Parts: sequence; C-alpha cells; structure tokens
Amino acid sequence: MIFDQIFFYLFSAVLVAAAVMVVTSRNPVHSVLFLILCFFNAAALFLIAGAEFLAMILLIVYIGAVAVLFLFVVMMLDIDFSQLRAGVQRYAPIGAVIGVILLLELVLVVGGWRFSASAPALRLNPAVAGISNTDALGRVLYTQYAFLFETAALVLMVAMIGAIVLTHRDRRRSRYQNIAEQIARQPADTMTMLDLPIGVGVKQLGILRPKPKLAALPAPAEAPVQLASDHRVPEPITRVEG
Amino acid sequence: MNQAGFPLLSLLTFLPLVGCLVILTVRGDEATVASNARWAALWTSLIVFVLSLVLWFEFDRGQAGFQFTERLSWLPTYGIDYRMGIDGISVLFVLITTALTPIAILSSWTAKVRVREYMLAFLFMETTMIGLFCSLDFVMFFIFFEAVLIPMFLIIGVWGGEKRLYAAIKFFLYMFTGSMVMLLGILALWFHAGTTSIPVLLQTPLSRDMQFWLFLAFLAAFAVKIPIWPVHTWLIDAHREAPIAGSVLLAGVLANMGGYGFLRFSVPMLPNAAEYFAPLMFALGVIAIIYTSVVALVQRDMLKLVAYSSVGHMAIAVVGIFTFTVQGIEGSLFRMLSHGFITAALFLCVGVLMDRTRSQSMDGFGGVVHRMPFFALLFMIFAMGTVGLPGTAGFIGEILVIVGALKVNFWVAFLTAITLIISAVYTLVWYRRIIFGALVRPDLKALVDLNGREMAMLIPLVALTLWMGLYPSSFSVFFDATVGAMAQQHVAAIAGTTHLAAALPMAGVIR
Amino acid sequence: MIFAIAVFAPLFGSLISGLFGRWLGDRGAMGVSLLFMVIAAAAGIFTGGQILTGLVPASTVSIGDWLHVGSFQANWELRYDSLAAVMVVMVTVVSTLIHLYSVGYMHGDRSVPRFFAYLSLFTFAMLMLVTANDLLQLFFGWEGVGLVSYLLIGFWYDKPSANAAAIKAFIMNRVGDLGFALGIALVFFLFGSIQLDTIFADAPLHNAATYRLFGTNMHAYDVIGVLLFIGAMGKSAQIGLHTWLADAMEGPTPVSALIHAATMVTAGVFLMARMSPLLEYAPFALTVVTIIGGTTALFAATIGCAQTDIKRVIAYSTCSQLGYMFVAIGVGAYQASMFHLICHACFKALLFLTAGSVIHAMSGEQDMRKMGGLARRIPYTYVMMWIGSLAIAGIPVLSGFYSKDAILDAAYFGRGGGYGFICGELATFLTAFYSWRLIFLTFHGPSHVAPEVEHHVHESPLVMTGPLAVLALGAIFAGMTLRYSFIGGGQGLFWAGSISDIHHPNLLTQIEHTPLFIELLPSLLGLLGILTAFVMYIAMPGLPARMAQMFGPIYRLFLNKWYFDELYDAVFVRPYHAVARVLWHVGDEGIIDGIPRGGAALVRGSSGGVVRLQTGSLAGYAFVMLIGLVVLITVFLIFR
Amino acid sequence: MNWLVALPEIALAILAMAILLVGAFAPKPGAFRLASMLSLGALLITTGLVAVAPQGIGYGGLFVADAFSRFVKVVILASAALAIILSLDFNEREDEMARFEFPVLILFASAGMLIMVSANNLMTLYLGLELQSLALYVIAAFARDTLRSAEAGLKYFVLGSLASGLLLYGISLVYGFSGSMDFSRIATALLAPKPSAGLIVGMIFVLTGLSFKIAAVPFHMWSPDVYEGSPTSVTALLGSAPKVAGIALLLRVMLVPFGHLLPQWQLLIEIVSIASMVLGSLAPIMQTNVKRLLAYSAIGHVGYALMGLAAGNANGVTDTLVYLATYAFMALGSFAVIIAMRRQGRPVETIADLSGLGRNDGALALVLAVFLLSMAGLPPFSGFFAKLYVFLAAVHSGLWTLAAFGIITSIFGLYYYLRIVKVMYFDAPAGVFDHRAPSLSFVIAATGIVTTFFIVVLGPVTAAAQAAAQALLG
Amino acid sequence: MPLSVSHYLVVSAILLVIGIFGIFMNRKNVITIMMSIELMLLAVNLNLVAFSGALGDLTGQVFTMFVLTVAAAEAAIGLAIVVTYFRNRGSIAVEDVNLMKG
Repeated sequence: MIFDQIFFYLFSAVLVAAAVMVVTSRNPVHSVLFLILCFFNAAALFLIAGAEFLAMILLIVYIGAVAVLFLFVVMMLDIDFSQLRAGVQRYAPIGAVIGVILLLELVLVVGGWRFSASAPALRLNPAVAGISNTDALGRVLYTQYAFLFETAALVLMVAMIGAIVLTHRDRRRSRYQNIAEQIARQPADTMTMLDLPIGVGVKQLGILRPKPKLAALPAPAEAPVQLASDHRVPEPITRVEG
Repeated sequence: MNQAGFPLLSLLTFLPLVGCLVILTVRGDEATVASNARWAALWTSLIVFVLSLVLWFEFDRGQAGFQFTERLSWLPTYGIDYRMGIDGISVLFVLITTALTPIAILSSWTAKVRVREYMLAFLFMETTMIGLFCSLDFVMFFIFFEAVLIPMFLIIGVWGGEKRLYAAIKFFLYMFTGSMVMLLGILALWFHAGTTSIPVLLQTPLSRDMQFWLFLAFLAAFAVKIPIWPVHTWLIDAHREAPIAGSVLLAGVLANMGGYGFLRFSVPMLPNAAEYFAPLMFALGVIAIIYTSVVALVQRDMLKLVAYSSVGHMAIAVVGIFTFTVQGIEGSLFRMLSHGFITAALFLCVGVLMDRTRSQSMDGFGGVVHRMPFFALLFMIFAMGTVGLPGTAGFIGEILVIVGALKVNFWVAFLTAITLIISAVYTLVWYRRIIFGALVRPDLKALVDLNGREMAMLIPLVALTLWMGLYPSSFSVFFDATVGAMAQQHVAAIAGTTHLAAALPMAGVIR
Repeated sequence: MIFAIAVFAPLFGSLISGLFGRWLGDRGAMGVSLLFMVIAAAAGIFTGGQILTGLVPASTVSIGDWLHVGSFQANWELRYDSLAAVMVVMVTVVSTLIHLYSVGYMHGDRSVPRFFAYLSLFTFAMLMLVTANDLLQLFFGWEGVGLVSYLLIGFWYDKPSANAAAIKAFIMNRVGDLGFALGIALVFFLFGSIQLDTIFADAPLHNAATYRLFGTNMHAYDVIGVLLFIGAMGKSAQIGLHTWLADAMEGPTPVSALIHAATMVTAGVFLMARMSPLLEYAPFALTVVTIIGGTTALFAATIGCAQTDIKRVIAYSTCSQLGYMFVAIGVGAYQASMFHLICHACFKALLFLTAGSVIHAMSGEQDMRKMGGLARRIPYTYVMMWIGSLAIAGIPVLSGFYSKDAILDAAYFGRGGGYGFICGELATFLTAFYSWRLIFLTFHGPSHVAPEVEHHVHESPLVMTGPLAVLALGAIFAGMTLRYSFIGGGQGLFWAGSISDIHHPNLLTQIEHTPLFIELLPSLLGLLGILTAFVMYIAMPGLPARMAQMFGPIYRLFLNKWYFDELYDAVFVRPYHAVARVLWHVGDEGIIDGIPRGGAALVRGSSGGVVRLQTGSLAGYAFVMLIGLVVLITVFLIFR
Repeated sequence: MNWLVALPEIALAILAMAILLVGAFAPKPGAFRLASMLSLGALLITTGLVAVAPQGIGYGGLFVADAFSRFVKVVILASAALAIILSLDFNEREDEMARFEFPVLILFASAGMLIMVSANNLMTLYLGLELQSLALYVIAAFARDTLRSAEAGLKYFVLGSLASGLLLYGISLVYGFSGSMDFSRIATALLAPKPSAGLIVGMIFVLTGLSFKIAAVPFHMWSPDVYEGSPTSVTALLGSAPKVAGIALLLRVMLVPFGHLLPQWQLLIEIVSIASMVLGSLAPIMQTNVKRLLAYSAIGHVGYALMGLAAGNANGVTDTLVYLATYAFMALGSFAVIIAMRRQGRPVETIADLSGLGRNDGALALVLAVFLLSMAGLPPFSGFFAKLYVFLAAVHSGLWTLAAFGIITSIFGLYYYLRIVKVMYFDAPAGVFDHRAPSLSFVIAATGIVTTFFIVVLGPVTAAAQAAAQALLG
Repeated sequence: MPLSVSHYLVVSAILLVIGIFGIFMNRKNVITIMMSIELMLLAVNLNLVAFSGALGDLTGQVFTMFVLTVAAAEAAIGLAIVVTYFRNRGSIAVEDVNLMKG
C-alpha cells in the first residue's frame, strides 16, 4: 500500500525532526511542545502498525497527562531561561562519533530482522482475526496479565506515594496554636532561678544570653528539632533575685 | 579414633580460644584486668603446652603417615572436610608452637598498654598456628594461614615500635599477596582433584604443566612467609617494629610456616616441578644466605640484625628442602626448628637489653658482660647456636643441609657452607660490640642481671639449644620415617619423568 | 671407661668451675680444674700406656646417640687407638702442666674461674677431637677448640685488640672449617657414611671415583683431601689462613702455650694423620699439602726473623714448625709428622711458658726491644729458654733434632718432597736464627728495660717454673726416647694400624739410611743460624739496623708479615663492608623495597586517574554508560 | 491457576498498603516507628510465606517460585528488615526522615525485588524492576531538604531511567527477534543453530540495563554519588537488598533464557567483572568518605559476584549466591557502623572520623574491622569463603584470567581496607561517638556475628545455595 | 519498497539514539534529559508495536501498555525529584548537579 509508505515516511520524518528539536531547543517549553508533537506522530505510526488502542492511549493519556505534567513542572519551576546554557558538552565530537557508531550498529542489526522460524510457535497471544485490537487487548490484559496489571498498579501507587513524599509539605509556615501545649506549659520549662551575689554584673557571671543550657532544655513537643528561623521558641525569662 | 582417644589436635587448636573467652570475661579496673589477662593467657598456653606433650610421648615415631587424625564432614559436595592430623613433619612444629607461646607471653609480661587485647592476640594466634600445622585439608590450612595475619598485624601495629604502621601494613600486604596467589593454586588443585584433602592430594598425580604453575603459586605464599630473598624486606621491618614477643613468634613459628608449606605441598605434591625449580630455589636460597648475612654485618639496629640473620637461616632450610635428600630435608627441619627457638631467643635477649636500656641500637653499647655475666653466657650460647657451632642446635641443620646439598651440586653446598663464615662474622662482631669491651655508656652501669621471669624464658631455650645440639636423634626419630618416605617417593616420582632430571646441572660421582 | 674419664674429666672441671666459680672462689675453681685435669692426665696416661704398649687392642667407647639421619650417622663414641692415645696423653699432660702454670700466671686476675673453665673446656674439646670415631664428632671437637680459642683469645674482653684477635681467629678457622665441612659432605657422598672405620675400610673401593668440579672430572679422593686440608690449614695456621695465629697472642700466655703450641694448631696435623688411610689414595692432595707445608715453614720463619714481640716470634715459629709437619704428611711420613708434633708440643709449650715467665717478670711487657740483659735477673727462665731453643733448632740429641731430621729425611726421600726439603732446610737456618735472636735480644746485651719495670723483674713462682722443668725434660728427652716407637723399628707395633702407609711402606726404613750429609745438614744449618744471630746481635749490634736499611723492602716485607693482613683488609674486609652497605641501602632499601613502593605509587596514581573520571556530571556518567554499551556491542560483533 | 506461588509478594503488597493506611491515620510523632515495626512484622510474615509458599510456575508462565528464588528472597527480606531496623534510630535523628512512608516504600521496593527474582517473563522482570527502582529513587531523595540527598535521588533517577530505557529497548529486540517474552520460550528460540545478531544485541541491552542496577562497571557511575548522597540508612539498603536482587535476576536472565548463548556473553560478563573488580580495588584508595569508599568497594564486590555468573554453570550460581548472602550482611553491617558514627548529634562519615575508634569504642571498631577484613577476603570471616567460592567457580570454568584478576584486585583491595583498620586502631583518637541506639547495636551485632561465624553455617548455606542453583538450571 | 518492520526499527533506532544524545550531550536542564528519556521509551514502544504487528502477537502491545504506565509513573517521580532538587539548589541546570564526585 503506497499510502502506508507515504504516511509512514511523513510521520517518521516529522517524528525524527521533532525529536531532534526536543533535545536541541533552548527553551524547555519548546522542548515539551516538540515532545508532544513526537507523541502525535508516534501515535500515527502506531495506527499504521495496527495498534489502534495504543495510539489512542498515547494521545489521550500520555499527551493529556504526562506531557502536560512536564509542561506544568517546567512552568512551575520558574526557570530563568537566560541562565540556561545552550550548546553541548565538551566531549560532543567524540560523543557524536560514538552515538553514530551505536546507530550504525543498531541499524545493521535490526535491519537484518526476519521472521523467526520458531516465532509462530512461541507466540503467547496470537492475534485473533475478527476481533478489534481493543477487544483483543482487553481479553488478555485482565486475565492472562492480571498479575502484571496489579504490579503496574503498585508501580503507580509507589509513584503516587513518592511524589507526595517528595513534594508535599505540611503548611508549617503558618502559625497555629496548640492549646493543650500552652496549658501544659510549666514555669520550670522556661525559667531558671539563679542566686546571684550582690554588686556583680551579670556579664561577669557569664549568664548573658545566649544561655548555654538552652539547647539542653526539653524542646516543646511540636517544635522541630532544628530551630527554623521563622518558628520562634519563646525565650526563657531569667529572673534575677536580690 | 586416634592414639589419644579424644580429638587432641582440635583441643590443642581451640583451647587457646577458650582462654580468650576467659580473658574476655575479666572485669575490673585496668590493673586487675591486665594482671588477670596475663595469668589467664600464661596458664592457657601452659596447659596447651602440657597437653601437647602427649604428642611427644604418644606419637608413633616409626610411622610415616598421618596420626592423631580427626575428620568431620563439612562441605561434602565441595570435597572440603574438617580434617586434622599430624605426621613426622608437623608434630615438632606443633610442639615448638606450644612451647614458644608461653615464652612469648612471659616476654610480654611487662607490657603496659591494652594488655587484655595483647594477650587475646597471642592466644588467637596460637590457635591459628597450631591449626595450621594440624590441618589436613588445604582449605583449612589456608584459613589458618591467613588468619594468623590478623593477630600478628595487630601485634605489630598496636604494640610495635615507632614505624609500626608501615611495618604492619607491609607485613600484611606481602603476606596477603603471597597467599592470594597460593589461593589460586589451591583452587586449581581443588578443581583438578575435586577435594582439598591433603592426604588425597598427596596421592594425586598432576601433569607437569599443572605442577609448574602450582609450584609458582605456592612459592609465592611460602617464599614470602619464610621469607626468601628478594621478598624478605617485610620481615626486617616487621621484626624491627614488632614487640619482642611478636618477633619471637614471627621468627619461631611464622617463618616455619613457609618451610612447612614447602615440605607439605611443594615437594611431595609437585615432585617434577620441585625438581625443575630446584635450581631456582637454590639460587634464591644461596643469594639469601650470603646477601642477608652480609647485610646483617652493617646493621646498627640489633633487631634488624637478628632479622637479617633469620632470613639467612631460613634460606638454608630452603636449600635443604630442595635437595630432596633425606639429609637435606631433615637438615632443613632441624634448621627450622632450631631457628625457631634460637632466633626467638636472640630476640628475647635483645628484648632483655631493650627493657633495660630502652634502646635497640648498638651504638654506644659495650661491656654488658661486666654487669650481666649470666646474661652474657646465655647470649653466647644462643649466638653460638646461630653461628652453627657443633653441639648447638644450629649446627645440626647446617651440616645436614650442606651434606644434602653436596649430593646435588658442589657449588650449592659450597655457597651454603659460606654461612659458616659469614654468620660467624656478624654474630661475633655484634656480640663483641654489645657484650664485650669497656662499659662506656653511663646508663649501662646500672644494668642488673636477668631476673626470674627472664630466666624462665631463656633457660628452657638454652636447654633446647643444647639438647637439640647434643642429642638431635631424639628429635629426628619423629620425622625420620616421614622424610625417608618422602625422599623415596620423590625419587620414584622423578624416575617416571627422567627427561626432567637430565636437565638438571648435576654434579655427580661417576663410578 | 677409664678412657672416657680422660676425655670427660676436663668437661666436668670446666662446668664446675665455670658455673659455680662464683661460689667456689678463685682458689676453689683452680683447685677443681686442676684436680680434674690431673685425673684426666692420669687416666690418659694409664689408658695410653695400655694401648700403646699393645696390652689392649684398639676399640671404641660408646657414649650415646648423636645424629641419625638416614645413613648419615654420628654417635658419641670415643675411638681408642694408638693415634688417639698418643694425642690424649700429650694433650692431657701438656694441659695439666699449663693448668698448673696458670695457677701462678693468672694469680690475681679478675676472673680466674672463667679462665680455668675455658682452659678445661678447651682440653675437653681437643680430646673430643682426637678421640672422634666419626668425622662429625671430629668436627665437633674441631669447632669446639675454635670456640674456646675464641673465648680465650678474647679473655680480656675489655681490650679491643683482644676482641678483634679473637674474632679473627674464629673467622679464619671458620674459613678452614668450610673446607672441612664440605670434605665431610663429600666423604659422605662417596662412602655413604662418615664413620672412620667404614671410610678406612672402603677407601680402596672408591679409588676410581671421580668428582666433577671446575668442568673436569677430578679424582674424588683428591678433592676430599684438599677440602680436608683446607680445614687443617685453618686450624694449623698454614699460609693464607695463618694470620690469626700471631694475633692470637692477645690471649694470656698459658693460652698461647696450650692452644697455639701444643694442641689446637696441631689438630690439622692430627686430622691429616687420622685420614691417612684415605690420603694415601690422594697423591695430588698430598702434593698440595707438601707445597703448602713447605711454603709455610719457610714463610713463617722469615716473618719470625723480623718480629719484635716475643710471643709473636714464637707464634710464627709455631706456624713454621707446623709447616714441617705438613711436609711430612705430604710425603707420606705421617709418623714423622706425629713425632714432630709431640716433640714440638713439648718444646713449644716450654718456649711459650718461658716467654710467659719473661713477660710475667717484665710485668706484662712483650716487646723484645724493651728487654735485654735479663739473663742474670731470671736465670732459670733463661736456661729454660735455651733448652727450648736448642730443641727447636734441631741441635742434636734434643728432641727437635730427631723429629725435624726425620721430616727432612722423609722429604728428601719421599715422592714430591723436594720442595718441602729445600724449604725445610732453609727454614731450619731461619729457625735457629730467630730463636737466638730472641734469646740475645731478651737476655743478653744492654738492658732496655723501662726503669719502672726494672725493679720488679723477678723469677716466677714455683707453680710456674715447675711445669717448665717438666716440659724441659720433654724437650730434651722426648726425641731420643720416643724415636724408636714413633718412626723407628717399633712404629708398626706402636701405631698398630692407626696410621696407614700403604703407598709409602718403606719410607721410614729409608730414613734410617740417610746419607750423612743430609743427616747433618739441619744441625749444621741450625748452628749457622745461631752463629748468625750471635754475629748480628752480640758481636756487631749495629748490623741488624744496617741490614734492615740495606734490604729495606725485604725487611719491611718480613716485618709486616708479607702484608697479608693489609691484603686481606683490602681484598676481603673493606669490600665486604662496602658490599654490605650497598646491598643494604641500594639492594634492600632501594631496589627490593622500591619495586613494591613503585607499585604502590602506580596503584595510587591509577586510583587517582579512575577517580578523576568520576566527574560528578550526570551527562558524563550517561556518556560512560553509552561507551560501555557500545564497547560491549562492538566486542560482541567482533568476537562472536 | 496456581496463584499461591506469588503468595509472599501478594501478601507483602497488601501488608504494605495496610501499613500505609495505618501510617496515614496514626498520630504523627509515632507514625514512623509504628509503621517501621509493622513493616518488620510484614517482612517477617513474608519471609514465613516464602518458606511455606508452594513452588512452581504460575500466572501463565509469568512468575516462577523455586528454590533459587526462595534463597534469594530470604536474603532480600532479611536485608530489608535489617535496613529498616537501621533506619529506626537514624531517621528519627535526621530532619524530615522520620516519616511513615519510608518503611512502606522499603516494603514496596522489597515487593519489587521479590517479583524480580521470581520473574519468568521479560515483562515481569521489567515491572518488578521498576517497582523496586521507583521506590528506591524516592527513598534515595528522601531527605528532601538536603541537597546531597536530592542530588543523589536525581542522579539515581536520571541514570536509572536511562538504564531502564536501554533495558526496554533490549527487551523489545529480544521479543522481536525471538518472538516471545517468556523465558523458556526465548530459550527455545535460541536453540536455533545460529542465533540472530539482533537477539544478542538485545541481550546486550538487557545486560546493560541490569548491570546498571547492580552497579557493574561501566554502568556504575551513579553508585558512588548516590551512596554518598543518600541518607545512610538508605545507603545501607541500596548496598544490600537491590544488589542481591539485581544479581540474582541477572543470573536468572543470563542462564535461563539466554543460557544457550553462554559462549556469546561469557566474554562480556568477564569484561564487566574484571572492570568492576579493577575499579573496585583502585578507586577506593583515594577516598576519604567512608560511604563513598564502600560504594566503590561494592562495585568491586559485584565484580567478584559476577565471576560466578561468568562461570555459567550450577557451581557458579551456587558460589554467587553464597557471595550475595555474605555480602549483604557485610555491607549492612558496615553501613550500620557508619550510621553509628555520629558526634554531637551530627553524622560524620570521613575516614578520619574513625580515627582511634579502637580506643574509644573497642567493640564497634572490632566489628568494623571484621567487616573490612571479611570484605578483603580474609579467613575465617564470611567474605573469605565467598571469595573462595567464586574464585573456585571461575577456575572450574577455566576462567583463569578472571581468577587472576580477582586475586590481584583482592590484594589492592586489602590495602584500603587495611587503611581504615589502621586509622581505627593506630591513629590518635578523634573524639567519642554519640551513644548508639539499641536497634543499631542489634544490627551491628547481628551482622557481625553472621560475618564472623559464618564458617559454622557454611555447610547448610552452601547446601541451600546448591539446591537453588539446581532449581535454576534444572 | 514495501513497508516492512525494518522501517519501524530503523526509525525507532534513530529515536533511541536521539534520546541518548539528548541525555549525555545536553548542557541545559534536567527536564530536557527526562524528555529525552521519554523519547527513548517512545522508541521502545514503536519497536514493540512494530514487532507485535509483524509477529501477529499481542504480547508486544500488552507490554507497550505497561511501558506507558511505568513511564508515566517514572515521569511523576522524576518530576517530583526534580522539584525537590530545585527547591534545594535553586537550579536544575545539568552542570550544577555535581556536588558529589571523585
């Protein structure tokens, strides 16, 4: 089918060009957009290969969620584009050579693909004629591959936990009252009574703040171990008698 | 079951570990701990020694095979078993180990720093040393061969002299390098024979190529241990820096491990390769004898001098082993045993002086005999032992090796015999510098003669030196049968491959 | 059994006085040592009489096992034959006399018990040597005397020169011992045994054996002979290994008398005589012995002529006399050699002890130039010196006459003895010359004695002079009384096969029929020597100096002992030290330690290199992974 | 359907989610500790299930439980449990670390590892691997307020994704050229007389991806940085369980589906092994940071372990398994010691900080010395036997070069291990460490005992490993 | 030239290499690297789909599903890590990620 070929070459060309742009464009936003273009073209190639369901998934789920997530993060991080260095690494020439070698080797190898004689016998899920691609996938995905399906679910679960663990923060910066703590507070927690001789400056006695014992005091239950600058621990009052 | 009726060798091997446990349980302030640790270590080692005397009395001297054997299945699929046993070659090494350990512990009686750990190190080392000589499994042998490094490393490194670190690390790296290469050889043997049982391996024929490589692999470990020129420098530094007790065991037992290795493995298992490499071993041995003895003369540091002499002495043993004659091999056994206690005794003597003067340099020494006549006498006996005077233990080994070497080659014998001269040179010059002459240094004027503890260390060694010199037969009966069988076996093995023997530069009698 | 007492009594004496000397005290130690020596001498004479008169056949006394290694077997066994008996008698008697003498001589020394312990120990070692039944025990005694001589020479350990001399003696001896040890080894190689009996019995069997050495097949017996002779050279201070003997004079004089006259130095001669059954088959070795012996006889005599130290003169004379003995051995006249050995023991001990007496009188002065005119002050000593000198010079009827004559005659007749004969005759002249030079310088002429010493000069006490008298008797009468038994008609019965002369059976008979001229030549030369000495030192006192000037180089050569010490210093000692330093610093510290050090540096360097790759850059890491991937694929594509 | 074969994995996943719930609703301060304790329980239960769960192939050939996977799983679970115990105290002392998600993520990672080692299909392999990796990426960056941890996570993630990509590409090639993703079917496909180049290149890509996960040279570059940057409790985990799982997976992949290609990949594994050993012996010499040093040394150990794989037979598998078992404990133990290095509340991790430890804290120094000497391969410690075994395996297969390199690098290795021992015992004391928590002491003691007295259980462990190898290779 | 599976394979190989290039040649920011990884995964998917079609086997497509799932999870975690990193470092320039090295 000549149309297949034409479209294949067309989409492939755009795909490769867009891919090149993804890695070369200076602005990450552009990169993301080119990435999306890549996905579109790839979806088209999927279609040509007969994987309709996957093509749709790629469009709907992947572009709709993942690529947009990229875009979101790029925007959120508020990157100073002028700071971004263009260009390539020092070892670019040799890197290029090696990349080309790899490409040649791969092309050499994959170009030699032929239908393995034993392959038909080895197929786990031979495509059944007369069933749509989506239907066929659905038949195996929840039966034969249920285990993997669940595992994939676990992967997503981990991703979720991970994302939350890494980025979600309690709104610690907002001040809030812990009434129980305030009530439970004892004078001894915050005060020390000192018996000082008369006529001697506190400076000479070395009890000017910062008081060395401060660190040893029991920290309030909710206070983080390390003192944040904006999270103020009430300073103890030193009463001088006499 | 064996003659003793109970697993004697295992008991000997692991009893010191029990002593370790006892020491570990000691509690109290530092002085109490130190004192208890000392006594516990001494008693443990003495008990082990007394127990080891069973070997002396019960060992069947007419038999060439392994005795007191024990066997437990360990890793059956790998052909590794827990096997213990001794034959004529190893029995005396076990005894010298058990005899020297109490002496080493006695000699470190005055140690002040971390006494508990010190004593632990000695007892642990005793376990590894005895275990090594008793192992009848190559892997077990190797384990002990390596494990001995750890306590020795610590002994040198923690309780040693100024440059102890350098010495300790050098010691460890040299040893480890050698034994890793040997490990390769062991693996090859294992692969070939499917077992690491030494008695089985001794009967396993090996191809010539295999023997060739195995010999080199074993050589790496044993040559470093013995040590042979040119891998001897670690020993010099180790002796220089090690505490005296460490030197005692280093010279008395560790060096013997190398020689034991040659006798246990290189010669009987690899007869063709041993024959092939004998000229190399002779060359190295002879170079070592002459080289180190010459260098010993110009040492100003007493410990280094003794260390160099030690290398020279062990080289004689190496020459003896590779003559493959009964005389040569027995000579080297004598040489190793006598070196074991004579060199150890010389270190103890130096230690006695160092205890009193805090100096190990010969400079300014002299006239010690004025203040320490008894010490001078004992020292003289050891010096003569090291010189190889007939009537002392040192002589027996030397003359036997010369006799054995002459059977192989006149020049080997001749160059070996040069030790008669040059060992005398440095020993006498050294002795004169320290003991004789006028008492110049003021601090020497306050010297006092040996105390009871030092006597208890040295007098047994004197007795041994003279005993072995005057009645060596009482020792050689232990290994006569074994060595005789070994020499015969060697001849038989070589006879099968005459083309190798023909290549040897033999100087022989044509009748 | 009694024989064993003769051997071991000195050991007990030594141990007791050595170990318990502190509690015994000086007198106790002396007494004990002396007592045991007397016992030994008595036992020695008794058993010696038995065996020498043929009352008891030769046998062995077994003491115990020593060393059994395969066929290499050595036992503690005393060989009890004529040769041993002769030596035992000589050693015990001379040693007893010297013990006695030492009681006087060492009186007041700081460590008398030690001295007597050494002296007795020495005697024991010597006795072990001479009674050895196998080569190893012989070696035991051999080295034992070496050790004790070391101890005795260095007896005054405060003196650096004494220490140096002691070490020198030991080392020189050890050089010889090297030969001996190799000789033992070779004997064992050849005979499969080191038992003397086996060796002697099998000697004819292996005569054809050759030993490959220096690229040629040598006659094995010759090799053995030469090796053993090297041992003997060391012990008996033959040329090349002689330098220690003169230095050994640093020891107390009784030591010089005992060791360096009567006993230890004769061990070499004894060894050769002992091995006669073997040496008989080693013509080349014997020739070597003759040449070395003759050379030494002459060479040492020349040095003796120029020395000024009284003991050194006698020491070189000893050296020279030992040369005679070896000449005799070399030509196969072992009996003559032994005869001279015994006679020499008497007169040389006498000479030394006399010299000791002089030194004693001079409060320790040994330089003859600082003596003179002592004849009247110490007449007894003077007489003794005359007797000794007459004996050594071979003046008829004294012992030296018989023994030396026998040797020279044997050399005259013996195979290859010509060189020995000539050297011996010349040395005879020199012997007489230096002996009388000594007498004249010491006892005659004007006194050069230092004033502060002058008034101390006195005759020695009885304990010292007594032994002198006994030895003098020996020096006078030993020759005439023993001649018959040793070399005369009775020798066959006397030696009872302990000395072999298979190849020279008629030599001793020939001696009996020496031409008159040859017979008288030594005595004449001796008289000539005396005369020359008289002329030079009494008649024309200025002559020596003028001659010394005239023959400057030769005189200096003699005075400096042919520069042997300097030669050894330059050839051995200093290079030895230099090589030692080079080996130490360059060899050990530089190269041998350098290789691992360099290796360590290399490892550390490569470690730095490896670590530098770890740039921390993400892209770099990815690049390395890519390279790894490409390499793996490429390796596969190439090597699959 | 034989779903029981995956019982431990299922149980672990369910328990992990349950604990997640518990953690989310538990009161904040104690949530972490509670979750940790529950996680330990979960691991214990899982271990029990591993022991009792039936063996066999399940889920249409996707999953296999056999003696091999059982052996490895026990080691993995034990390592994970020890890592959690280690983290108990450490995380509470560090900022932001004491969150209940930490043990849960470790559980998920463990589940991933269990799935990995039971994979019988390239898809299972990939999903298990990713489950493990993603969880590990997160906990590497867990100390999110420290730059080092974040950087570690980033590096680990980026390079890990690259490796995953390569692995996937390899899987796709293998699938395309063989026609299946099932291990046994791939093996069947490879029976063909001349396997196609594409298949082998695919295999190389797979090898690359897996080599990354176990940090074998040249795919190791991430590991020193990640080890150094991650919180030490995470490093302890990274250094033990995932390595075990990764190597076990590599064993299975190389020997089961690609077993017939042994002649093709043996050389590659040799190269990787040698390169790892060399790097692992050279690079640590210049290090000053203990964690980093151990990272490099871990690379070396991977090289040794790969020797067994290179041998390519049952012996090799046995020996590698024993190696893994011993190494996991040594690594955990040594990282536990590093966790114990804390002065005035702050963790310290340079070698110089260990100075004089022998005097300050004899027991700790002794145990660390034991670990180091064991890693150096000194008898009588466990590391010696491990090395002995893999060397033997190499020799058995005639891979003398490999064995020789093993020997040489062991010698270099000893040098830097000794350097630490030296610093601990011979240098002047640098100050006392803070008091250790009992949990930490427990881990140190436990691993120390295992390492020291491994000789006692060597026989049974070897037998188990042999059974495992038999199961793997049939 | 009829459209064969090799066409897909070549395109996917090119895509893969571009992706790899993007990772190691890039000096810009980490997100670009992550996008490069997405490219690689895309290449893989293309492969799988192509093979699946050519072999007439659904396994490839099933796997593509999982790959897409995992890729999404990976992107999520990756971006979370990048965010964390950015919060600490204030930059996501590739060359700034070098605190640890040596």
